[in-house]
Amino acid sequence: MTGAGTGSGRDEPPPGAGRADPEALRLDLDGYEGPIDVLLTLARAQKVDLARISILDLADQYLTFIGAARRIDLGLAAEYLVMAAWLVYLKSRLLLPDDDDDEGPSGPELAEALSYQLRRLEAVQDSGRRLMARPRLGRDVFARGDPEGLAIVRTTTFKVSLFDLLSAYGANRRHRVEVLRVPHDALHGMADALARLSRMAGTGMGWRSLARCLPPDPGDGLVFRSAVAATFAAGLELARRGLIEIRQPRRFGPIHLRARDAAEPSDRGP
Amino acid sequence: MDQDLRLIEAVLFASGAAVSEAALAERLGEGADVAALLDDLSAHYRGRGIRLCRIAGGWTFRTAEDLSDRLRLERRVSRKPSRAAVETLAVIAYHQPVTRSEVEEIRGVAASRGSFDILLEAGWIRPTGRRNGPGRPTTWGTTTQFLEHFGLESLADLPNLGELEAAGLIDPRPASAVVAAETAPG
Amino acid sequence: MDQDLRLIEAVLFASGAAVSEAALAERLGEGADVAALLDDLSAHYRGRGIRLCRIAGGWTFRTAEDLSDRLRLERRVSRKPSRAAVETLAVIAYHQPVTRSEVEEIRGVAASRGSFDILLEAGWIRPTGRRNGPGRPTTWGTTTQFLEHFGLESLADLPNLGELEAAGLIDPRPASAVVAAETAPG
Repeated sequence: MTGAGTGSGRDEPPPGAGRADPEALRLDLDGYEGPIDVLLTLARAQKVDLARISILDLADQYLTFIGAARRIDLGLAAEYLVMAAWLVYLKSRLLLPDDDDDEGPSGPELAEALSYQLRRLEAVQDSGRRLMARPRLGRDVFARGDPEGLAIVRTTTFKVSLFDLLSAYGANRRHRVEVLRVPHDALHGMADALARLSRMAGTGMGWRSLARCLPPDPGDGLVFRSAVAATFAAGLELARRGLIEIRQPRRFGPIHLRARDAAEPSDRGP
Repeated sequence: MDQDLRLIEAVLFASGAAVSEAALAERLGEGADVAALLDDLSAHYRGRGIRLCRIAGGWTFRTAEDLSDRLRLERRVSRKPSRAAVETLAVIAYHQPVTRSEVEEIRGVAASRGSFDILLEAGWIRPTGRRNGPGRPTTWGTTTQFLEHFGLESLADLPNLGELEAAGLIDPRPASAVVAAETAPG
Repeated sequence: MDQDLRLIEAVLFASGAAVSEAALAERLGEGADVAALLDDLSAHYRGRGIRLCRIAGGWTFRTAEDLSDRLRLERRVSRKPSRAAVETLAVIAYHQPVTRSEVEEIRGVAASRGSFDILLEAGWIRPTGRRNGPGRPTTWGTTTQFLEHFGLESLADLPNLGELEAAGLIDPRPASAVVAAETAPG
């Protein structure tokens, strides 16, 4: 834990290094990332190697700083107060003789951990600045704007053997049994419905409910539903062709169909 | 090296498209002899791997044409098609000519676009015509390449269902035989 | 000019990314001294507007650093990353693989979601796996794009990394754990 290597972190002054000049504390905490950042800024202002800094002094400075800040802004974020409380505790652990029964870390160990955290954060902040100061691609240096690309001609060979092919087919055949089949011969189709409705339209029928347009033997259950669906779909198709009109006076009410008015013969078929 | 020349070199390098002499002049500022600088730069790259070219009213760097063959790299990639693709191929082989939706129907699975793409890429299937009927869908069959790849002389060489079963490739449950007989082509 | 040198120049020029020495060797064929060729090429571009650089484990051309001001005519207003984002990036770069809560621990600040989002959007960080332990949290590291953006050959090139390591400052464990481990007897 010598601080020999950490000196490099002080090559360049951090941005806003002067902001925590202990004589002229700026009480605005907006610029800080959190209590640790405040501590680090205070520590830097001491211009001593962080490894040799007095944590006790630092704790006092922080408490003064936060005390002053609090007089101005009572809504100070809780984390700053938590840190203040913890530093008071740390001070007591450092100043009072250590209790041997104590399970937790000793006062000096706590102080050392804080010191380590500050040095590590300082290293991080310094590294971040060094990174950002590097010539950056797309900002300071540029790559080829329009790389032609290196053509790689890929010839793909597909690996499948005849055995793979045959077993795939075999597996497929096997699974055929599981496919659900719906017997559809018995259902009413749209072709019949079209023919029927066209005939009815040809006779110039007046408004007639959909129910009375169904085939003579609509059946029941699924078969009956197919008759209704086919007739309705055929009705829509004929309406599209301009042969009939459809109306439904209210939602979910009965649907009526009639032949187009004879006054518009142009709309009729030949 | 002349600073303006360096700048032109960097600008042409970094630009995503050919740069006009006017644009170069604007960058260099008053008094720069753009034409002379371009001549210099062009001379410098003569005979190298890169060349300064005049394209579409502007200037740009391009790799030397005579290197184009050596710039290409051939790679042989071996791929194993997915199970779905293999099954799709099998269905097409046995049921051709067959439409995409018939393949889906036989496989009992809806999505097969990816499989068709792979089989087309492999050169194993081809459109053989159109089916009369709503939408006139394309029908598919296998290619000569397909026969070559699988060492078949003709499609007649494909084992029939009975032979597949005898070879243990079909579960000989009675139901499957019934269904298979029902849906066999022809 | 040597044909192999021309080819290397063209390959590096045409490639959209840095090319490794192994890939160059593959292109040149047996017997080519890639390292010597790269030295030649590098010497040739010294002092020019373009420079041969070693980045992200390979070689590529970049415009010369000192031209940055004159090249930045078209001001692409790139938002300056916040202090929090820069710090988060530094923690991830130097301490990787590192979990989100370790980042927060090192920075001594709770919220860093926004910073992660910005770094992810920039393509500089990526999840690298999971840490064994409660909750198996995701660990984070930097990307090849990160190396490219900051012109680093590899992570070992991170500024000051050696000194920080020697000082024991590269350690994502909580400070108390680091100190306890160091003061522990044995």
